[in-house]
Amino acid sequence: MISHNAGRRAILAAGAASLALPAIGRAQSAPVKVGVLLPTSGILAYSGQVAARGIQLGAALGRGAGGPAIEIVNYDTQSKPDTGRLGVESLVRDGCSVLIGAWDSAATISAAQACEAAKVPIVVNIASAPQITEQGFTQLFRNFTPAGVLIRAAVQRIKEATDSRSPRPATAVVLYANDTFGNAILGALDKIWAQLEVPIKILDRIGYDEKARDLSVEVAKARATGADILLPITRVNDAISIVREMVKQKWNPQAIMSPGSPGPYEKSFTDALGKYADDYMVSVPWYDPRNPTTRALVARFERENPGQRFELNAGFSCEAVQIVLDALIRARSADPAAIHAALRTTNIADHPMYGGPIQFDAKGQNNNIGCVLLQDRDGAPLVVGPAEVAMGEVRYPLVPFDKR
Amino acid sequence: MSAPLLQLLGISRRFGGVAALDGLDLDLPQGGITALVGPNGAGKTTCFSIIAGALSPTSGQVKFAGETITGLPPESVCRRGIARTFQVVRPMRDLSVLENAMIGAFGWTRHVATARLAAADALAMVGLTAKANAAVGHLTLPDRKMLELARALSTRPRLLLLDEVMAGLRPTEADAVVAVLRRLAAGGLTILLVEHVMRIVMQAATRVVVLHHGALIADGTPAQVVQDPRVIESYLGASPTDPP
Amino acid sequence: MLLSWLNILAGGVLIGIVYALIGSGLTIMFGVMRVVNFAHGEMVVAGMYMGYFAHSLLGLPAPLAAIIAAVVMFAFGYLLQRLLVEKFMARPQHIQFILFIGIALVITGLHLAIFGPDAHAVDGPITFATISLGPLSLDLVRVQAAGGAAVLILSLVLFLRLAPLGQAMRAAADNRTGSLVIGLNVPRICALASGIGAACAGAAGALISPVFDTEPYLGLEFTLIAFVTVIVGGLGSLAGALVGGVLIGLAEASAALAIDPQLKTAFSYGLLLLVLLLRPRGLFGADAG
Amino acid sequence: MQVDRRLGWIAGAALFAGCAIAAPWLDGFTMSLLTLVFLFAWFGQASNLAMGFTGQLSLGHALFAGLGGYAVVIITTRYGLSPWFGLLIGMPIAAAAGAAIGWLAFRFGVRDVYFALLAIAVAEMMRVIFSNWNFVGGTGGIFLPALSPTNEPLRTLRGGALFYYAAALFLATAGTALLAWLRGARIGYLWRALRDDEAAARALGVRAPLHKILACAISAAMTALGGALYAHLNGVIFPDSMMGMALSIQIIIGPILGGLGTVFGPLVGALVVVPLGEISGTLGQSLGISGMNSIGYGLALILLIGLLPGGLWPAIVAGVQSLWRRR
Repeated sequence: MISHNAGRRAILAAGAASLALPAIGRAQSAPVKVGVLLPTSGILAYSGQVAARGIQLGAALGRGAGGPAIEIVNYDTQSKPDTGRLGVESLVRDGCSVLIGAWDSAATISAAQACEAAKVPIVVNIASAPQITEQGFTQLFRNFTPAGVLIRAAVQRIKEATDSRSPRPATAVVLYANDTFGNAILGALDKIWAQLEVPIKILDRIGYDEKARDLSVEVAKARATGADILLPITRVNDAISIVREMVKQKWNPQAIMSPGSPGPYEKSFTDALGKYADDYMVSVPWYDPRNPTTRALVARFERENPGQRFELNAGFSCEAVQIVLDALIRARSADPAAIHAALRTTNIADHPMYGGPIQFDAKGQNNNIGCVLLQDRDGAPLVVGPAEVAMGEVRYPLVPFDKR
Repeated sequence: MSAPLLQLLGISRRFGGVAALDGLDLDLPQGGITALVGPNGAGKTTCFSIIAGALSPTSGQVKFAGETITGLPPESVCRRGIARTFQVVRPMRDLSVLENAMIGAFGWTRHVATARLAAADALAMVGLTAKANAAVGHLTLPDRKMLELARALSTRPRLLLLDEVMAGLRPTEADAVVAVLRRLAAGGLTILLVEHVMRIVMQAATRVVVLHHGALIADGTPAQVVQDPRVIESYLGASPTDPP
Repeated sequence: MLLSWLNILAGGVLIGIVYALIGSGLTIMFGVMRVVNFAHGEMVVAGMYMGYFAHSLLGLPAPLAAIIAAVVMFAFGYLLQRLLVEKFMARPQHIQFILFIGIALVITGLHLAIFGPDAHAVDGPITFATISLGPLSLDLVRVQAAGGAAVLILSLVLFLRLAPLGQAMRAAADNRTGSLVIGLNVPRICALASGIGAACAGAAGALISPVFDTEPYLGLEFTLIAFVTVIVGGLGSLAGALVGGVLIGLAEASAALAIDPQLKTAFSYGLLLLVLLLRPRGLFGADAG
Repeated sequence: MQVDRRLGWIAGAALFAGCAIAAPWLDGFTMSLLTLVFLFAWFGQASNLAMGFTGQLSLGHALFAGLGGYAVVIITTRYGLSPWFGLLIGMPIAAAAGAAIGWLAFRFGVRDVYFALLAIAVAEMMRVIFSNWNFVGGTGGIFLPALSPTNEPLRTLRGGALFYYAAALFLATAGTALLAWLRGARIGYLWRALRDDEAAARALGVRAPLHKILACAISAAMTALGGALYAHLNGVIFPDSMMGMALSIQIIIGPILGGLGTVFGPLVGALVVVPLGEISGTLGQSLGISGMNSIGYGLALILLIGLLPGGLWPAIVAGVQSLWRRR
């Protein structure tokens, strides 16, 4: 439950507004169907299911706050690229007037094309390929940072965190997963590193096959560069392998700072690595830990989903539901065109994820998403930057693995 | 008679250390039915496979109509006019009887209709017309043997290599095949056949060539060969006077 | 530099021995049954789950878990053959392919449904421990996995050479119709082979569960690794599987080190291609006359 | 044989004509599903040609789909040229790749399982190479720009759902007709003879290397054409999704289930397999068990091949035949 202190917060505001609008008040008419496309099975099932829990939470919050009545209709993309289009058609046939999805960039593009034809808006909860909002889609709204923007913020965080350190790091090495995501991040990293004039020299960029199960060689190569800090761009499994190899190879750089990639904030990472997970840093979009509404929401999520951590997949999915609810209230109708028009003028100041108000530009991109610096501390991620949301200080340099 | 149609010059073939053929020389003139006989392991099938291009000889040369064909792949050998049948029948199961017989005709025609006519002719020659549209799975063994023959004929060969085409047939059935072969030979086709049953050899062949341990030990008319003491010793056993 | 080379190559050999165990399972099934198990990788993953749970619930080390996994997977493989695969033995290869794709999908689906999509990582000090061997510093979990795999391969070889049942299996592998004639119970021998094949996969899975994290969708990768291993060594040959596994482990490690880590899988496929072309039946395969 | 063909023509003509006429009344979902059905029927016909007609079990067909898809996408997005030109380049490249694999296999006597693995090895190597090749976008893939409002589908080979539906329907019809024609043509006979018994066929003068390589090349070029449409349909191309094992397997399941070597098998197979994937997805979704789709799909595959030895199409033919006789 959300405390009454949060009454001014958007979700409750949404509830109040809905009471004033009998047209879609929940007792008065059939619920609006909201279609959700996520890869809840197949190779991306892990992230897809975390996102699905975020959607459930968002819907539950809306219900609890007396928001407009909605019915969530799920579609499993099975992690296949060609199901995005099929999923949209299926959901539209089932009467959905607005969609949320689709987590991975391939299914999102495929879905966006069908949305374009069906004239049904889609709120992209997660998908980072910059191209998604550059293809000229009119029905697509993305409340997630494209790789370039994410990395600009991430590099900013890294620069802040290393600027006044002693010893001051002079060199870095990149270890990156050579997949769609890793490549997008790496491409942006090089550009922005130069633009922001980070005074740290990147010595080498070592890619590895995304399917590699064994990263000993890669870590040995990275270690051999003698770099002061390691910049890993990973998924969660490879992040775990990298730390294990570092422990075994007794490599203690001054810091491990991941520019905007999954892994270190996930529960399986901290569970698998225990004390060796600590001090690993990552800059990612994250929830605002100083916002009491958000804190209540996080607590509720972790209570309702034992053993799960509220992270950005859940957070942005939850927020996507909030965006849809907000649009439904203002649209006063279940008509996709009206919802589309309402989404265009979205302006939500108070929302769980750190950043400015949620607004979409002409391309459907929200440019106000913030980025924090997380550092694992005692088996959980702690926000250590920027100052306005930090809950603790950066620990630098990292405690050598053999001294833990 | 002019230059021989087929010439084997010093053909040897070794499998590991064993010589299946050891310096075999053989001339086959145009026309007639020649039987290649010999005990098991004498190298008859090896000899066929080398002529047909399925095997390469370790040394020696094969000449056909004056051209060296040693080492050519089987399809090229066939396209030059040598057709063979297999000891174990190998029909194509997915094709009907007529379609099986058409395959050989595609070596010389590109037209399906022409091939169909040629296949029908070949089937008629071996008496399979009635079963042209049957599935090969339903054929009896004699019929399959005839199909094997018809397929070879549809390639329009100048030389036909028949590997035990009458094995497993009853005497009356075998006689019918002999009649077919005689008719073909009379039409100018040269036939070289491997055969075990001496009765058939005597009946069908105009010439008999005897192989033993990969070498030629006798060559002559059937009557001459059965009197040859080396043949009697190595192959026919102790009683040459008995009709086999 | 030389030392790191040595370390990495040694790591390649260690993981190669585990690949060899995975490959042995595939090769035995092919040798006896003439069936290509496209669900082999999924059976490895099943073993990985057993290894993970044996560790996290019972605190068992991987080699003990491997024994449990081998027993369970043996029963699975045996029953699978008797109840299902047996009916497909005489069917064409492409039909058997679909059968095993179906089996693989069911196993993967069960893993996802039961254990969820999360990666299960064995935790605890053992995953960080190394042992020093002269100048080499090797991961304890890898040494343990390779050691376990080597023991299992060796016992398998002894079984096939010495035990009457093993000899019967070899006879059946050499000549199927022949062994029918001399009165061997071929269906039972096939079921045994299937059981042993699955047991090898399961045991290998349990052994590597502390090395690689367990997730439902690893199957296809392991199947491909098993194929590469076995084809390089020669389908149907145990010695071939061993050599193939070690070669692949070495090739991947040295390619990653000397050329580019991202291309290491391309190298093992390159090796496969080379072997296929130069020795189509593999390094140790019987030449098909 | 006769029933097979007559039934096939009637059913095929009715299906294709029906689907063409029904287009304006189809809802978006059915149309999208049928689009995939027809696209995979085309892929299925392509692999049927190599696998069913010539007997070469290829598990690497995604390579050709990828080559076709990449050629068209690169030609249009990088060079701004016509996608038709892309096809003109992509199909011969795929054909050459297919021919090269066929030649290698023939030259070195790689057959059966070994041929399947040769194809996998080449496809996987190319996938890794494409993943690391910046010119083709690496693993980042290539995204297609949104269509302009004045888009002419026949010029850009892209369009709305109806365009893809029509294109896939055209391919499926053309593919089925092509295979029907090839089956009765000289080369079809030669392919089937080679498949049934290569040594016997060669002894009858069938030029095995030429015809096998030709089959690989034609099959590859067909797959490349399908790949181009698939890439356009998805709006994006990645090495993983277009060259991976998953697609290779997906391509060959349909024709095998439908009845390998038959003209209508791949079509029937696609009609069953594609909706089956969708139904099993819905099943998993409605039960709330996320692995259920995979379990359902796998069980259905096992059941279908267990119960119908020759595939769906021969079973349908046999069924109709027995009904016929009973009357």
